Amino acid sequence: MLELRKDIFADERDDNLKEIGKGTQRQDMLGHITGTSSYFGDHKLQGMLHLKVVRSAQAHARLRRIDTTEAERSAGVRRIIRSADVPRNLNTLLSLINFGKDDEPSLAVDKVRYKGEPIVAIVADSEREAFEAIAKVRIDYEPLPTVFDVEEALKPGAPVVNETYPKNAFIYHDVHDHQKLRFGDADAALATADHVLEQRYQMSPIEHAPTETNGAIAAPDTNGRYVVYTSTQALFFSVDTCAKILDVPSNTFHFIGGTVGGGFGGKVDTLTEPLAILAAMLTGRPVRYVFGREEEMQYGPPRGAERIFIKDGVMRDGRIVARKIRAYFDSGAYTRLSSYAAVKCAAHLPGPYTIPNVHGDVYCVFTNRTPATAMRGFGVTAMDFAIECQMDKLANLVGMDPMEFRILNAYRDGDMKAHRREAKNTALIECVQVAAEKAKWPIREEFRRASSRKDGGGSRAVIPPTPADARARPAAPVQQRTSYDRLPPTVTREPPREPPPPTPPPSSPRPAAPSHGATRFSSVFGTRRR
Amino acid sequence: MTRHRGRGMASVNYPIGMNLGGDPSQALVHSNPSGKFTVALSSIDLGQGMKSVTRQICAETLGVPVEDVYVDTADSDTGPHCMGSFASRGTHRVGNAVMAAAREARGVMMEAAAEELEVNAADLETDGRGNIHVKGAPHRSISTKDVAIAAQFKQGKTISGRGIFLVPLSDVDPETGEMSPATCYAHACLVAEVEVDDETGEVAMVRMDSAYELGRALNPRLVEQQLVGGAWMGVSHALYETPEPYYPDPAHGPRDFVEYLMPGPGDICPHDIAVLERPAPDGPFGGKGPGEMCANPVLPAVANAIFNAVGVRIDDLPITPEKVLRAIKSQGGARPQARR
Amino acid sequence: MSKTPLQFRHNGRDVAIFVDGGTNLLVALRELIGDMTPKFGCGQGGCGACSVLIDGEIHLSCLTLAETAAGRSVETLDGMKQGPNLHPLQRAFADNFAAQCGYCTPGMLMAAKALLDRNPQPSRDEVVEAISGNICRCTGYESIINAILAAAGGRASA
Amino acid sequence: MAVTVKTFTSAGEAAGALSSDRSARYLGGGTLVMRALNEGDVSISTVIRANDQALTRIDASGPRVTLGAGVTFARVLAERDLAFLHAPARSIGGPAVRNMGTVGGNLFAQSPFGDFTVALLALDATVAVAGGFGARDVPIEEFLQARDRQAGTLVLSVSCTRPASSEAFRYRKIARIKPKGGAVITLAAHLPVSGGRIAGARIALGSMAPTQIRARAAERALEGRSLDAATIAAAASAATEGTSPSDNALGSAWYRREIVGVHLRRLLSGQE
Repeated sequence: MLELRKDIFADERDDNLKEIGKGTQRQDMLGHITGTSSYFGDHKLQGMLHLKVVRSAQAHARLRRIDTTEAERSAGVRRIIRSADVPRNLNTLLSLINFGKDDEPSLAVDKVRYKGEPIVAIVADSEREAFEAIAKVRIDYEPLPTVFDVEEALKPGAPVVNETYPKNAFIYHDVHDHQKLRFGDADAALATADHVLEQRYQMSPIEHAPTETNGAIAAPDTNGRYVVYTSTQALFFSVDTCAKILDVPSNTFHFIGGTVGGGFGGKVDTLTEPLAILAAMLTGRPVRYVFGREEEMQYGPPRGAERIFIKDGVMRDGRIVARKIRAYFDSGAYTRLSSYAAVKCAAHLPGPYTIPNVHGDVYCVFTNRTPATAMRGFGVTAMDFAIECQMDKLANLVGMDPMEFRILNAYRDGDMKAHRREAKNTALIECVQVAAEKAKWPIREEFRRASSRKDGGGSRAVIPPTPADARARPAAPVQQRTSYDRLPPTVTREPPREPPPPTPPPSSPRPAAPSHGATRFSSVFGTRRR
Repeated sequence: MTRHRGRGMASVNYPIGMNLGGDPSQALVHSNPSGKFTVALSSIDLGQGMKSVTRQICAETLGVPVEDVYVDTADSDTGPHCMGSFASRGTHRVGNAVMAAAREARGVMMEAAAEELEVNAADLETDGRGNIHVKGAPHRSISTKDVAIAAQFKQGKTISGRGIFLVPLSDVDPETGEMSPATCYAHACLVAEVEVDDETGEVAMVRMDSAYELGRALNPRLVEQQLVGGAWMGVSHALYETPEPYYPDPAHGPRDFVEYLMPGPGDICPHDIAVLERPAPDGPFGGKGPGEMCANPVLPAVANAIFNAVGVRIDDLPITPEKVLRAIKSQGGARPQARR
Repeated sequence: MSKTPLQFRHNGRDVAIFVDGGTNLLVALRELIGDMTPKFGCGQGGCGACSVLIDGEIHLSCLTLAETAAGRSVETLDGMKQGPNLHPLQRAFADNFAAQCGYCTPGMLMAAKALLDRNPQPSRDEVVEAISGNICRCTGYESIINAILAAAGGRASA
Repeated sequence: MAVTVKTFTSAGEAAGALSSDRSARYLGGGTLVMRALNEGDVSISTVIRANDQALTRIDASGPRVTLGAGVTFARVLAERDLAFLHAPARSIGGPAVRNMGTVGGNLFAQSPFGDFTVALLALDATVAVAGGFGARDVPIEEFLQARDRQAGTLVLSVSCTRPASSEAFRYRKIARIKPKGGAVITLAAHLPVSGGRIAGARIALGSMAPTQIRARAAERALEGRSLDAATIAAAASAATEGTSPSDNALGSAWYRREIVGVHLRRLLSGQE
């Protein structure tokens, strides 16, 4: 049952709109209830071939020999695609926005890094014939030591999962093996806190489990182009990823999608489109590549697991004075999107609370498992689990009601957040108050009277003195090319609204002007905005 | 007594959109000669309601009935660029792009209407029912259809608009993490009540009460779909699902919907939801986006409720009966905490 | 390659096709007849997206050898509308916003129809049982259960 | 190479075809064989079917009940005389799976499936099979022990004796998902009572060993006693004896050992 609390924040809204705010029927409802909504798999093309991949049986192994002789002679086989057939067989998804290094082949070359990694693709007249050919592919593996635990993976001497990142950690800003967040002096505050609580949390991997599995149908179209029906969640991401991998201009493709049977983040990685298009190019026929359910569950990317350590300092009156967090994202064998999730996670610290001293280190770690990707709440869900369990424990520790404890520490308009931006448009306190009311959970009058719009800012708006890490300053990051054509970045630097911190952090390295060819970003994150 | 009830809560916020590549989305809006509008997008509707919410945004901005707008999604030949449907960005980013495009189209439409009515465009307003009239003089009116016909066949104007929304990239400081990760945040607080069987470790959901603040609720029915379904997924993440049940040991991964555990229709519990609306200054009509965050408070709220019920802290997800039972046994039995 | 002739009734119309050995009914319906309303969700019998009625009983078309449908009556969502009018279940699903991505909807509607055809006044538990073989990843089931109950209630009062 | 489907009018002919072709599988309700084909099991190249009406016959009028191997769970549920088997039949799948899945097929279903077979094991069922050498009756325990080698065997029917009362036969499937899910464990108990004392108790467990097994130690604890709290406790504490559960996606071996006694106690004492 849903109740709209129009009474709250009413002064910030004009509720006299004609269409906005109405419970209008979904545009797609009629299609859904009549079964006429068109998903990628609902396109039936004449002479369609079926693509299946041979997946690694090993979690980490060198590929000594791949023998497809017998498979090539198998009935109904039209084409066997090997790694050498892929024009640019190395990519990383976020290379399109210039973040990270190419680290993942479409088909494994000399090594497999997770169980289920695609090695060879079979294109056959029927799925059955593709399966029969798969059974005839002989692969000679030389098993390599594996690592499945994120902390083990970071230890010296751990097996190297992905040679692009030889220390099994994504490299941030070309210098750090983790993303840092520094705000105030957490260690000093922990030393003076009444209570210190350090805990470990573990979020499991999660499979998106959309009812429609990942897939694509690619077919030669008129004028030398290819039409691609796809389940992608990100159409141009997929278009441009395919253009890069297949080394053709992006307008070679006409992608059609738009109605997708659930995604939850699991249909961003563009896993089926490049091979389906390549197969259509190599055979001149329509080709369908769709994941089976077991493939979707085990070899389609999950939300990566996260391990989180939190150390908090809290005073007897319930004020949290320091929060120190170390988090490890299990990216699996390749980067995909976990690199960004770690940054998003760092920005999320310390949760929706105003804590004067925050210290975060977030790692994106490589292990010999299915590469992880985005999923609903990416970078935040696990951290919220850890933080909110920790909050419950802290409330217990100081003998406070957990609702009141949240309100006491909640961020409010005008507060300085740990990523050094002013909090605005906050509403945590009101959510706690209303949830308490709905659940008939009594809270005291002073907490019922609290407001996100009151008592913020002032001393809470100050960026506290922040000691620099002992480590020496790194050199300027190396620039990478972007695969998009862009206008030169307009560097707009507004003066910070708040007074600068007493010990300002060294400013980020500025890039050199673009010297040739495609425009460059000012850093891996692009044009700076203050 | 082997079954114990407990309540727990959690509160969260959630950033809307990504801080990558400017996170842009584009939209094109145009009218046909009958005054009906098409929104061309490359954005994807995964079920979240992208087509429907952008349709309402477009109709509101143009000042026409929602029935006069159709949203066409995800064709790379006709839809302009969009980063994609993820990061709770659809309503905010795509919605803003649609709003900008619709605003431009509305400008042309009003100019065309002004020419027909021989007035200044600034003196016109839409009635939301398909007519444009002179402010304060409803009888001096023209239908959007007649405007479209005039624009197309007489005036030589295209009633169309382009829109893009982009949040300039914010660099991340390598040493401090200073950045602008998002321009607005949604909020939530959720109370979960559970029942724990102290002999088997099984946890059953009893009820949930929640408050979600997500900017303006552009379509409350769509919001309800997201919040109810999202909280269900939160329960699933909390208690049931994972492709690696023995993580970090990769063994025994589920292969089908029997082995991959998700709450069934018999596992759901009543969920009372309050929606708060603090409009985002830069959101389309103040909208933020409920997509992802609605699952997030459920996980810790359930964990905290289990502690309240039997006194054990399970810090590893999912909270399987096995983990609960091991914890209860290692502390020598259930220790119910003060009832809340 | 030899193909087997197969005739059955599809939404009240006789159809004749030739199938490869081992072809399942889902593939036959989608690829040979062109009825795209039953969906592939798993091929394992775990999701119910491919549910159809065979002689009025709910079956998983992905686990049905196409040949076993010979001479029988197969109903899919494509045949649910009553002429130009929506079936009461379809209307109830819309009214209750019981679809999001829509991919499970065809199977859900068939499971619901199988229930209401035999039990026009089901209890909530009976509705829950009737859809227990159908996975929905979006809605959390509540709106679907409410829609089926509403359709039953509406039918009773009509 | 496509799959060849061979349809016979007699079970005997089907059995002959099945036993002579290593790549042949008998198609019952389809929930096992069609799934295997869909998932690319190329070891199956022949599918055998039989239209023999004997395979779908139910004989439930007398004290000895016989179910043709092709009887679906939906048909078991529709048969008032089979009320004692309704709980196990209802515990399987959703309605579609019950319309398809068969009593015979369930004998071959591996954990986490095969719940109906747990009930049959507790009821000391007899499995009638036809192989290359004609038909014979096999005690269900023996059948299950040799199940991995039964691929070429066609099950014709299953029979068991009707329990004396509804109290005398109890069944419970422990699943994580409601109302339907894969079994963490499955329990069935046949408790014939003679003169107020249990005589010939049979407890069967699913997911506590590679196949469905009997909990013999628990049976011994019940034998010759009345079903009081002390007896139930003794049986419950003996429930794990002789079991060898495994870890799987639904639960660990440790967890199964921990809860089997709890659930057996609840089953025997009639608790939820």
